[in-house]
Amino acid sequence: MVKLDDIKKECKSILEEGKVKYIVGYKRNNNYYMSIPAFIEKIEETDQLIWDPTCVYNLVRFLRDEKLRKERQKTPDTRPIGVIVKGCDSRAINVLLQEKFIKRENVYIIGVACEKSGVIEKKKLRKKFNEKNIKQIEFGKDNNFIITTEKGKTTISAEEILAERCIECNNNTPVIYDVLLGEKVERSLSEHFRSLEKFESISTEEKWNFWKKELDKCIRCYACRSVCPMCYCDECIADSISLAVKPDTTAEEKAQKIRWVEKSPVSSENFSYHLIRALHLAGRCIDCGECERVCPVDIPLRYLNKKMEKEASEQFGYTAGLDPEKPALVSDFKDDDPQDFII
Amino acid sequence: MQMILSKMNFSSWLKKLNSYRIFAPVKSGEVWSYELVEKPENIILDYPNTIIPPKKVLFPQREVLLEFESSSEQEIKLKEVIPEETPSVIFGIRSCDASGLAKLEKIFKGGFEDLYFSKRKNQTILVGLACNIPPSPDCFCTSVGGSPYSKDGLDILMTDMGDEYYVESVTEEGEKLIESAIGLFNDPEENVKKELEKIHLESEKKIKRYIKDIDKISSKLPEIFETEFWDKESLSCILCGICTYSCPVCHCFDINDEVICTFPLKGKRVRTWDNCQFPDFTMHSSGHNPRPDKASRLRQRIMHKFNYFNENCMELLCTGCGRCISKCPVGIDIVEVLEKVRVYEK
Amino acid sequence: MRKRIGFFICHCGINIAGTVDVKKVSEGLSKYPGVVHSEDYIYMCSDPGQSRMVEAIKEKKLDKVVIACCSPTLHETTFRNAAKVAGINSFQCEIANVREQCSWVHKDMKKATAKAIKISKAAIERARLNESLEPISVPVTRRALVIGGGISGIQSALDLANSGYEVILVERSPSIGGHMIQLSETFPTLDCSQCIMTPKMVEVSKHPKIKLLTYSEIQEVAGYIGNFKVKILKKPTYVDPDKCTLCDECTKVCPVAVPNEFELGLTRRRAIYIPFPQAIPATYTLDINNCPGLFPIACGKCADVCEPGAIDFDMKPEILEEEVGSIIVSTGYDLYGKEEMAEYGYGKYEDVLDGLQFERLLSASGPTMGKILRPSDHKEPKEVVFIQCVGSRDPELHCAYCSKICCMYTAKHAMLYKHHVHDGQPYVFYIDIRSGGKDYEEFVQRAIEEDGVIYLRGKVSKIFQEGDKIKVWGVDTLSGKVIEIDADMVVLAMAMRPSEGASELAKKLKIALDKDGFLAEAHPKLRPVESLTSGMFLAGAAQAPKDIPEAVAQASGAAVKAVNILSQDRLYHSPTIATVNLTLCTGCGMCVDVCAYEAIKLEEGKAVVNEVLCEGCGTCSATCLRAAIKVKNITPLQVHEMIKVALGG
Amino acid sequence: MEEKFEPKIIAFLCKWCSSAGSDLAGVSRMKYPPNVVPITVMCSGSISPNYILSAFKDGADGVLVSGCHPGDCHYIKGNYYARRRITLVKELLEFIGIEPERFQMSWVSAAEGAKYTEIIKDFVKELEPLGPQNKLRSNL
Repeated sequence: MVKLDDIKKECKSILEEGKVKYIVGYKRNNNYYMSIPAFIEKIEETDQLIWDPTCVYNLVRFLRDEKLRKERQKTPDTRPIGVIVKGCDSRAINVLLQEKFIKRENVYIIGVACEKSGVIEKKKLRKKFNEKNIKQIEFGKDNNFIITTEKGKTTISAEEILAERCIECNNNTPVIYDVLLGEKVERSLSEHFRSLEKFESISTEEKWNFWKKELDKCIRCYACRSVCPMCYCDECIADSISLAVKPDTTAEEKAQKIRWVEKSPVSSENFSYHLIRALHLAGRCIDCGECERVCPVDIPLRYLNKKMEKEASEQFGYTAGLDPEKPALVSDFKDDDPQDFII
Repeated sequence: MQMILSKMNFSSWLKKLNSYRIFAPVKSGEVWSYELVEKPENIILDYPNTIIPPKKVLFPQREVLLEFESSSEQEIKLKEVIPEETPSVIFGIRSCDASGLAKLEKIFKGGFEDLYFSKRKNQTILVGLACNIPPSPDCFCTSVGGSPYSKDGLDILMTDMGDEYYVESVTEEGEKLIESAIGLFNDPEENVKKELEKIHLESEKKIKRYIKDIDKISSKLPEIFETEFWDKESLSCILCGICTYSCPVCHCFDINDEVICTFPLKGKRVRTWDNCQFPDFTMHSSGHNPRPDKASRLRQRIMHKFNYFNENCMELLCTGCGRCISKCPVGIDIVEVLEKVRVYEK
Repeated sequence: MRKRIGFFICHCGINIAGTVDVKKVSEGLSKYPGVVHSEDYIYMCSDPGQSRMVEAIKEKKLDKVVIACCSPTLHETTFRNAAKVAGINSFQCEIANVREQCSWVHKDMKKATAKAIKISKAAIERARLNESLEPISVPVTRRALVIGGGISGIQSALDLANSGYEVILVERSPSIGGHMIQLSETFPTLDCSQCIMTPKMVEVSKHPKIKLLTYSEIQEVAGYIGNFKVKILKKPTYVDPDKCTLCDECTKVCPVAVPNEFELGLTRRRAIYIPFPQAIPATYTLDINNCPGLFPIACGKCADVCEPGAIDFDMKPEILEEEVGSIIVSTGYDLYGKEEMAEYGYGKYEDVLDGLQFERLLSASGPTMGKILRPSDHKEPKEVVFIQCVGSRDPELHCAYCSKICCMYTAKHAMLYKHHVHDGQPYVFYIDIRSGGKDYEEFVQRAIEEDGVIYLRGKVSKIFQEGDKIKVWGVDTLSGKVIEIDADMVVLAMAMRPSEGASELAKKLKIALDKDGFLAEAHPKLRPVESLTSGMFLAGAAQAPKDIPEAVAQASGAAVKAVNILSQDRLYHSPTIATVNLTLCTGCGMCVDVCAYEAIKLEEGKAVVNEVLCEGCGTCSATCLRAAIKVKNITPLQVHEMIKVALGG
Repeated sequence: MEEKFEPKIIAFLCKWCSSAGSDLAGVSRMKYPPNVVPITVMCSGSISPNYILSAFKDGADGVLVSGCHPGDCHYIKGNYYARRRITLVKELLEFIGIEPERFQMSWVSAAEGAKYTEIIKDFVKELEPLGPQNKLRSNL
């Protein structure tokens, strides 16, 4: 099991050596059992760091902010930033490297192996506990979680409240890192795409009714794309106005922005937005589950991306974020890619 | 008018209101939201709070302002679209959200009257439900001039008394609504009134979150405008729209022409919610963005709520509903941010 | 500014008007926004039709025209030229295909008319957003590079040089000549191969327009049609050809003996050697891989005996940078090797030879001075078995293709053997005889009828040595008899395959390979000498197995294709190419990966399109997640608008 | 009398093979229903998923994407990229409950006028019983 002290020790030492500008990690939310992202600049702040099953965030998202910040600064501090990553998160770094969005030297990767565990899913937790009473959730021994409430400590099998993506995960160890904490543990709690079965086995109309109901809820707060480490475009093609304008952009160019998706949260636009997003994440989504977690209206967004991940894997033998040197899913092909559906 | 309504009679009251469109919290999955209710007897008022406040009924996320069509290049036909005239009742509004609607009324009806908002507002009766237990651990209405049983903005306030509701009319419209089914109501006895007071007082005590010295904070905000305070506080912000879309008083909007067909031109001018956290919100046509980063956007949200609006309207643009705290994907806590403002030293 | 669009619909006699109500279409579109002129005419492509269009453009000051007519493959150029005459940019003319894709395939006039209107509107929407463009022009470097100095390369080089263009001929071995110079006599005329080849080689060496670089290899190729930049590695020969007098003293003192490549291992050569007496350039080469050592000098005897002091151990590899406008690739072939053909005892039994080795035995300048003698005991073989299709036409184990020339050279071998050994008996095992070609069939018949070659239809099942005989077991499938021959020698007609290193070279040149590893032509019928990369052409057996006349013909063809380019002052390229919106581009490089023409590069984190290399296919634009790259005049916005009108109404 | 449902189809055809094949159908005077409006693009590789979604949004009842057979792409390999991209779009559309019949892809060479004709005939036949496509149609 990864020891919090090891994480703190590593963070202290790289801050001491001045190797990194700051470290993005996890700390406790003062009023809540959940963690929140922590931006650690000073050595003494490392004591705030935590590592527990509430460390759901994919902190790779914040590399984009750092890049933007650096672009705005006249004489930026070019040292890398440290980031604590789980297995899934580390693959996001690989995708960003593959797409040349970041350079390897821009980031110091502190890999933390999930080993036999993972992070919680609040929805599952709520079914078992009154959230208000929870004080703390910790990793226990033997793949258990220890939950502290007002009444004391309860041990619960991790699988009961583990996020579905963690149950289906087969990349529980970071694939890219400067330092790896914890051990590489092979584990398989479930088949990788098992949760999709319930969506694939139903009839076309049932599928439609399900997704229509879900996507009609969307309020287009764009939390899904805002939290996504892959959604780093300055201007999303779902935006109805052109963001990437410069003083010399002509009116004609601005007018040529295509409105693939209107801002109105109506069914057709919601579908357009989410379908385009799923297609844009095909071969890039690393299933960190953040989009689904942050959705305020509980749209099961992860399944759209998971479906693309499945087809990439089963039809094209491609898994996102394993090798930054290889071409992306859609910028590559094999002569014998399946084509049964083509007339 | 103060009356007692047995819970058994609640649905009968609603049935009597068949000339109104009725909106009430509806649960879908784990998410509650205000929806048009077809069968009023299905309404359950025992709910925490909705994700999206009832502002969406009066100020819908999408509003068609006008339709345009052009069959030739010389001529463009415009058709104004005005909200329908259908009286509505919104049931189960929490006091915080009701005071939010009152604030929105100041914005949309004070000075310049927004026809779309006011048309809807004028024909909508707001029936509130006092919070005996705070719907969220993040509630802080008492810190921003509200209370769990505030009547501000309401036409009627209901309080859950166990087997019955204590129903108080606040306005004439509210009174009429009770009178339309007066047979279902009883006069309250004195001990019930005392019981009500007790419930109200206790509910106030159950609110855990508190902002100290809110007035000082409000006036301190301009002093720290140009500090790195905002950089630090906004580090984890991802610039989504949850905090503002779920806010009962955030009211910024965007106007777009939704073109259905370019040639011949046909489309609608549409108003949709917009959001000061989105990068395109303040984007100028030149490419210049006066709020270029997260820090300036978080600052704007706080400044607008706790300083600008206060300066202009002598009240805060926050009702303490706690939604932005509960729903923030990265745990940004407005109460904590304000506390940090309070203790911040340059 | 508002666009002024003119719309014209052609009746095409009754071809369009028979199914599409052209009046209705033209009337309907006359009210369409932007359309200020709409008319129908019986034959738009006729002279009067074109003049109507030209006049309308001038009179009504049209800035765009759309013609609803036949497929753009037929008259797009016609109308675009007419538009140009009328004074508007040719790209402001769009075609709506209402004949092939509408009137001809439908019967219901009402529906066909409605569809014609949609197609026309879509074309108008496309035209509305078309940019005015001029062809992209680039200067041409008027020199050519020929890679490979066999007969094909020599022919191409001479043709180009004789047309007045400078040529760089690069050959990786120490001498040009290729396989043809190894041959004895050539079918079907039996003229002496060396006699007809040597003059050509000499012509190359003497030609003022040809720069010959032997013992050299292509290192890097950059650029594009008309303007290639090539890096050539010139390996050191350690012998100054100007000083060398060909006295041959050096070979006498060289202590090393290695198999002689030219004689296919039938003899040995020294580490310092001349490949063959007629080699061009006529000079010696010190084979550094087999020399006892130069760094430090381990032996140095050759330099000691070299009176003119031609041997220079300090010679260094040189990298030459050349600019050329066109490239011809003629890298030839190799024979299938011993590793693959162990089943016939090749490489195991000394008297089992391949075709080229047998050529050397037949050659008057060969190791046996033209006598047919067994390598094992130098006796004259009395019974020789020739086996065809060794490795060819064998999709299970070897090559699926036919090597094409083996039927003919086997007949030649058998015939020449008989000429040398009058009492000998040649046998030929064959699958069938392919003798298509001028005088080829007669040649084979002559072998059978006049020279008594015994042709056995069937495959050989086993070859093994017994005493000094090589036993050949097989079946004659015509008679059904089992055949056993006690042969003195066996000659295998080995399959031809692309020469070693051809695939690496193809990669450098960005030329595609076919499934067998030969260089792929642009079109098997209509563009057989062009590669898929513009400006690069193919000649000889590098593209597919072929015989000398075919190789020479293709080489001349390739030379003319190269002249097509070199004779231009400037090259013109379609301007409908990809452009990058630098603000949107994040430099992810996905467009770079998908571009089949390597037309996109990342420069300072942004995609940059080489406008000459780009063919405008648009695969990059569909791949780009940020919509940062699009092809001019078929942009996503245009398609977006076209979709809308194609579905509306 | 109720009017017969006439499905609207958008066919994205590559210029060199499928559009030429469709031309050949015309030259050979083959007949197919007029429900399809062709949009010719340079290469099947240039067909963005946005085009397909856009066509459905604008009311297409069916969308066809057609390119050169594998190995025959005029632009060497554009159709291979198209094949991958379109596979993903197809899988996603089916996953969310769009009838699989509504979105099809074909390889049609310049010589396959007859094949193009058959594809369109079959497509229209398959779409007729499904009725109008309203799922993704714009409801702005």
